[in-house]
Amino acid sequence: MNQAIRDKAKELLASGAVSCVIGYDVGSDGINARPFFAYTEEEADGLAFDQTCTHNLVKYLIDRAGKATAIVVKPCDARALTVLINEKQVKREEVFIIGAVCHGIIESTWGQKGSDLQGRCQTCTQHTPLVYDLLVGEPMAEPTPKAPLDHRAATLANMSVAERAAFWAEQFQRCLRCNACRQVCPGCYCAECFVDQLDPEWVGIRIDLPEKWLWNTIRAFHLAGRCVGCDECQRVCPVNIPLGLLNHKLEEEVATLFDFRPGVKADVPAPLETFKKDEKLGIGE
Amino acid sequence: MSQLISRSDLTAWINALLAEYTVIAPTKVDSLALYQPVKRADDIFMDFGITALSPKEWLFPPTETLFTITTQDGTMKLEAPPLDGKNLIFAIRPCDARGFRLLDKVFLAPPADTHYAQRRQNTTLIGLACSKALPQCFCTSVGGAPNDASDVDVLLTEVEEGYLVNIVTEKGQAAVAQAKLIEKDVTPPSPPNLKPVSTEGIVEATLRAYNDDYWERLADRCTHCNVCAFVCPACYCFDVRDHINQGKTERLRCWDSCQAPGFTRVAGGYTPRPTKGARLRQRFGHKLLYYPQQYGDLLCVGCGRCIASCPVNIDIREVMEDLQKLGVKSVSARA
Amino acid sequence: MARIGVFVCHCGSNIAGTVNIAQVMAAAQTMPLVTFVADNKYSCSEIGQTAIREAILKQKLERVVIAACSPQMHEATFRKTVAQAGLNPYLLEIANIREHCSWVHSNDKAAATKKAIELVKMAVAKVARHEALFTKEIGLTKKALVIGGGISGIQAALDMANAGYPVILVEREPTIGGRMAQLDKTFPTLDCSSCILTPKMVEVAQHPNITLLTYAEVKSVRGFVGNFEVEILQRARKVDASKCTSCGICWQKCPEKIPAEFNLGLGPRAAIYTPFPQAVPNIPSIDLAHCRYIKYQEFVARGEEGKKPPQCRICERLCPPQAIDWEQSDQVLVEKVGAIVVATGYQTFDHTRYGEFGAGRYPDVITGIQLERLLSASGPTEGEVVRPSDGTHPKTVVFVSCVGSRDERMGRAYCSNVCCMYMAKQAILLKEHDPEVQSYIFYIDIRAGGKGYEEFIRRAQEEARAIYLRGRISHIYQDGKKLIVRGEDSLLGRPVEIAADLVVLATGIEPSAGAKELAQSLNISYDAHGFMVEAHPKLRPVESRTEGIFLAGTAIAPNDIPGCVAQGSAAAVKALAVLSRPSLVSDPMVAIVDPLRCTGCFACQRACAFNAIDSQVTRDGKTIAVVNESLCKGCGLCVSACRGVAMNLKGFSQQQLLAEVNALWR
Amino acid sequence: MSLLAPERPITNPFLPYLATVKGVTQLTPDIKLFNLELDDPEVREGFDYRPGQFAFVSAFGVGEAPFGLVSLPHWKAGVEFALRRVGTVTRALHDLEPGAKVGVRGPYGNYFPLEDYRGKNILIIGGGIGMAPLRPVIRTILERRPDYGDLTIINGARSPQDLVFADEFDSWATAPRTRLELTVDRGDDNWSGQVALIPSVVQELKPSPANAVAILCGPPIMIKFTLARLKELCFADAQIVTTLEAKMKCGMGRCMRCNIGDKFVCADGPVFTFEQISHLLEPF
Amino acid sequence: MALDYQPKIVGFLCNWCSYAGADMAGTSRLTYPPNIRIIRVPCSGRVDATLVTKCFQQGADAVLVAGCHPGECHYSEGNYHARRRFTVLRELLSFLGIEKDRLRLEWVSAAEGKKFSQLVSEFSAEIAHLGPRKDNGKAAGGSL
Repeated sequence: MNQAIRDKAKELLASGAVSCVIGYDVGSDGINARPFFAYTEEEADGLAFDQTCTHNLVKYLIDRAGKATAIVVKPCDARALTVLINEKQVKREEVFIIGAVCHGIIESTWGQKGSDLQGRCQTCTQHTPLVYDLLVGEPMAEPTPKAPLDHRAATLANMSVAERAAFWAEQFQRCLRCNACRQVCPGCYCAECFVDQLDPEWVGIRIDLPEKWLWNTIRAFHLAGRCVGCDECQRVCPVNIPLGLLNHKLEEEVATLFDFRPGVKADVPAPLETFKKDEKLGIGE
Repeated sequence: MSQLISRSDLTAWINALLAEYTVIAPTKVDSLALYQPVKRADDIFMDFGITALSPKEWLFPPTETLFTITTQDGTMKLEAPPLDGKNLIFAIRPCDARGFRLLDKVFLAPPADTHYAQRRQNTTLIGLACSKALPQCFCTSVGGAPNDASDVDVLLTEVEEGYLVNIVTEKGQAAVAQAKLIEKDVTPPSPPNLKPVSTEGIVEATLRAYNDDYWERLADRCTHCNVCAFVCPACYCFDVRDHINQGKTERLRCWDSCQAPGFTRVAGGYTPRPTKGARLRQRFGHKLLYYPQQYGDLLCVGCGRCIASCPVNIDIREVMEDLQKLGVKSVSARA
Repeated sequence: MARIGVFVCHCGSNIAGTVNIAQVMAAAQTMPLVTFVADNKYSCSEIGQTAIREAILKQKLERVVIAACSPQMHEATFRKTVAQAGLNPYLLEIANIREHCSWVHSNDKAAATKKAIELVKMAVAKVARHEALFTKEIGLTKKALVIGGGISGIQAALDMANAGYPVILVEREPTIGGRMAQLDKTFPTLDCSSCILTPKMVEVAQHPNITLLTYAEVKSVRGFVGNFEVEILQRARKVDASKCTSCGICWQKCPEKIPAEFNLGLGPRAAIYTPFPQAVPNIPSIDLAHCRYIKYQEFVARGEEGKKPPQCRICERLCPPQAIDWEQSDQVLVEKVGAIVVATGYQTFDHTRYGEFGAGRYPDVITGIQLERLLSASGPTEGEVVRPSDGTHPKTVVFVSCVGSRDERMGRAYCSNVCCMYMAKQAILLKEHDPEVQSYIFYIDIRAGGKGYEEFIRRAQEEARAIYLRGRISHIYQDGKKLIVRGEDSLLGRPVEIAADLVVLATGIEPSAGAKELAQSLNISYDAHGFMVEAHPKLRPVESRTEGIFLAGTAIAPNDIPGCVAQGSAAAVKALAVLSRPSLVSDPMVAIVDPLRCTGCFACQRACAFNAIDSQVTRDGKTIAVVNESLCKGCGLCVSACRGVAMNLKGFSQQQLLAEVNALWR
Repeated sequence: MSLLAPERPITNPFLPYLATVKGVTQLTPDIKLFNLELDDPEVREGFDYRPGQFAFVSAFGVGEAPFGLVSLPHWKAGVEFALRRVGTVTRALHDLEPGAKVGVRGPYGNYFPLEDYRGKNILIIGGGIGMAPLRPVIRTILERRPDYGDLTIINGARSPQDLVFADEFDSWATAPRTRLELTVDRGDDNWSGQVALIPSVVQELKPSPANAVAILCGPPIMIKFTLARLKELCFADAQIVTTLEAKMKCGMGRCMRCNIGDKFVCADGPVFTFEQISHLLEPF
Repeated sequence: MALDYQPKIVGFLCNWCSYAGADMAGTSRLTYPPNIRIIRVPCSGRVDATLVTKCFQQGADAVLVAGCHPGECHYSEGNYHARRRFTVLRELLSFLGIEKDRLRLEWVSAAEGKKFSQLVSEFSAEIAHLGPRKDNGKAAGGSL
């Protein structure tokens, strides 16, 4: 697999088809992968892919608009890429997609190798990317969907409203408003995020619960129907707020209400950008 | 002879401290260790390697009301809120305590920051020496040590019989007044060994690298997530703005990060640090060049939090190594 | 930029009787940026308006809040007022303390006063974020398009043409005239339909201001009021209209005979044909699906083996002026127009969906329109009413009403409006044609609301001796030569069975095929059945919700001829009101893009129902959204679609609405 | 630990002085001149500053931002700032009427070393609002005219209405050994002066670097090209002085926004020679 | 539940139907509780989720968004978008601990003054019954 990625990367760089290959190499702990940008054939030898390649690299493509780039994607990343292409942030013709067959990503922290699959990978139904120019790894049968996307959602659904409120207050209370969740999110590419805007000032400067609550609520809403569940937000949160839980909840809602999975099809509007006249949604009826 | 406190006496001491101080100590919140005010000694979680966040928020809070603005009968009044009460940070690691030393130089230099100064004055630091090192630790390379007592008021060192108590300052003396200490001849355990990182000539190396494309290459993978700044015990970037709610107007100082794209954007849109590389250079420049030029020390305590929590593994040790090599030979593979 | 003046209106006792004006004024004094507060007995009166104008000038007010009645009442009035004092008219905000406050909280004066204060506070906060807005003048094309050449479209086209404006009339069929041309007589006067229609058709053809395009369809419409760009597909007739003399040799000699659509299959036509003798234009068209020579050409083109079909080309050979033109092809014409009248008319319900009426199996179960053709002197039987099955004269005729109307089973809850009347008319005409005919009319209710209509029904009952039976038909079946019609007389509450010679189904009215698609390309709304939706059912009955597009006739809803003609004229007047203006004034409350914030995701474009979002490339090569202000209607859907707040709506900006929300708590 | 135990109560360095808006003059369509009077008479008396220094002005409820002081203390006529309506703070300030309360925190920063320039020829180049902080420089030189050599002022703006301090042009232009060059990017019907970009005016004018100091202030793009022209004319980096604008939140070298490399605009500046900063400035 | 608890409801009403419907309630002198504060918007589709969420953050007890009936939108489609948007937002808010009943999307035509007054009366009663908000997102005394 590594060799296939390196060979293709070298070929693309040598021919000038792309000026950069975005993939993974091994991090400073010698254990976990990290994003890696190869600009030369020599550098391409550093490319690697294994079960620690948790990062969703597609967001890097936004900064490389206008420059032909090859990128290594997992199936979930490929869906995020499709979302970005649909939203005109990335031009399909500028990207060479090296799709990696994925057996799931290991839950691990810096300096320590983990053993269990990440939660999102345990319910994942896609081992092979839906879109690619080159597939690396042996394609395998796709598992049948395992519901629910996030087992934690059921626990919350069973709580009373007050309990849910208390749960999230405790979680959001830890939020530092560092915005790391946004920075790594492929769906968050606004030129100036609403939370940073001074005019209109949606969110005050205070690093307090009301501001944290508004920020996390609106961010989740902005991703409704667009989030592919890569869980990068949750991974990078320095205070372990279960942000994926919010996203998975909305992912399920969108699937139930609108029969929609983000990033599966090209050239379709997100569910909140369109409508059906006769749909019954249980509101305004 | 050393002074020692047994484990059970330690609990009693903490409970006694709670009457006098707001005790901020490591606690377990979900899967995280965080410094939080505790109500009982039992709330304290001692088996932490390092907390997810440094305790800097207790001296330099994420949100600080600098003053409130009120108008009564047509007269405007600006008032700073009172900062009363004594705080005690329990089981602070020597590296985190060193972070306060670095912040002191910024906030206590004239004109001293009243809020920080008052909190600093009212806060006692009870240190806890490290018995083991984590892979990200490198305090010894930046002037600290796992058992460094120089930035705490009291340093505790865990031994079989309990904790060795090293009283460093008068404040510390006052804090241990109610502790039941016994004199005993205990050999302190030798501190864990840390892999050294060279910082030789790093200030000059960073200055030399100012216009190098190294920063843009390094920034390729940087997501500007700001986590490094928020977990760092020594980072102190802040924003100042007003906030109006429920009829109350206040001027606030809140944490910020030099990595945020709009950090330097002036009204009208011009951004002096427009690229990711320029912002990353600011971060490392501040730690390795600007702060040292202003205040002498490197703005880093070697706690390794930024290394462990960086989502894309930007490792300050690697950066320092790269900077030292720059000019000697081209370094790019790692960036 | 500040200096807000607040004017609190008493509205006599309408507001002051409930809201404590003094308290509202005192509270307004303390609100941020408010520099002047006054009250008015009646703000809208000349005295009140003068007071406001004077205060603006004297106090150098820069923004104004008027706490009074609903903005729907007097926003326009007060905009003029402040403009007269030199302020931009959009630097005004109305706090609705009458309809939304004093009138609905008259039972709780304290609460009403408190609420009024908050409403003023919100308005003050909002007005502080208002910006001066400016209207723009846009030129227009002084030409109209009428889609549909039935009586509604003809009327509209003639009225506009007579007013001196050029009109393009587009008709899908080879002739204008529409459904009315198929009718024999019209109720309740029994005028000969073609006698009153034909002169109008001819007038259209000869009118110097009308460009008539038959056998043509509107393919697409872009642009906006005053400046539409229309693509019209002119289908090829294969006959050169400039040469054809309408001598009729071609259609007489054409060997191919097909059931004539115009006669609903009751008679034949040739492959080259005009729908009926008085057709306008009277130029034949070659029906490509049936022409032998075309079939021959297709066979050759396919390169199939086997016996070649005959080449025919008889029409070409016999045509005296050599007008047959095989080379003629479909053409797309692009026209610029300023206003559009949509009069696409109707078709009748497909009665074969009713199994109980034989689902089309029985030749002597016919529709009302088919009976019209049988009654018509220019029809296939030259006015002789005979049974399609055997050509005999029917003596017992049963009419069945509400076939595809008022029937939820068929998804047609609505009444088709004209059936009661045409059944009565046909019963009268049948009696005139043959005094021996006995008509039975099964009805549910008799709807005869028009002028002279009720009397006309009476005439059918009394003079034509038509027997009206109230009830639904449960079953029709053939029994020998007779059709047995079973139903129930719901007035007597007993079953009825009639052995009929002819059954006439009063099939309901539905929009023409393709009306929905046309509405979509015009960007006008239509209902579940495909009828076009009026801008307001009462007050704007011939306007669509898209400015500059007007509606007439049965495209809106089932209607009779006088109704359609009236609507045609009404739509014409509305269109003339657009065309006669020297220029159009744009509404400044439209969306606007902040180019620094726009990332070019085009969520706005996907959400916009008016195609008002274009893309543009910035100086640094970014593709971003830009609002076409002429197309933008100011709904703000794009604003909500934009996560990055790059899109904003002037007059209802994010800042303004947020200021209102914040004012409630600040 | 002496730092921790101050001998006298330290005052909150973020606390501004309260001030009252005394006068508001519309200088250009989007620039207003604010004249402020510090409320506390003692503070008012002691509020000393030099040309080039800046202070933060607060719009309470929104925030504060740094602005160059455009008056001189010995005028004893209040503290003046020229503010362009461009962000949230300036928008709020522009909404204020005489009588309103604002906050003033400062003065901060260094200043133009006008003492050192005695006897030199002075070239002053200001673009748009960039002219504002140069006004006290010009006024100081004019007040002590014999101390200085030739004075050349190049003032440019987008359009004639955008030229700031137009009512002072006459007094500048008529001063001895003083030349005022006005230029605009786009003229209008009433404009009979030059229509040219500032760098072209410099190129045209060919000021001599001999015994000269060039002081420039304006938008980055203007600085960039003007600098290039001056260098072509053999001005040395040390002879070219500018005052920089940057986002600031403290004025005390702490918030880490205004530094360009190791130079803090608030503490080391805002006045710099290009010798000090040229290696740090990418946009220039 | 304290009887004097007065919920604060923010109502976003579309200019063409619901705002006019509320006017109609006034013209018809149909009384309803004074809890609602109406914000005029051109279309229910203009009301973005951030505004509504901001209301809740500021302390609103409930939010009403009202627009033209489906098929009757002045802008033809705005209310359909609103329907999707607020369906999803309501699910999200509920998941975060705000009762679904606190966010309502209703269709009120210009003629439905009576419907509007009944709606506000019922809604106010319902929200009063629910009592103060239980989540901590609201700024009003938001606990730290």
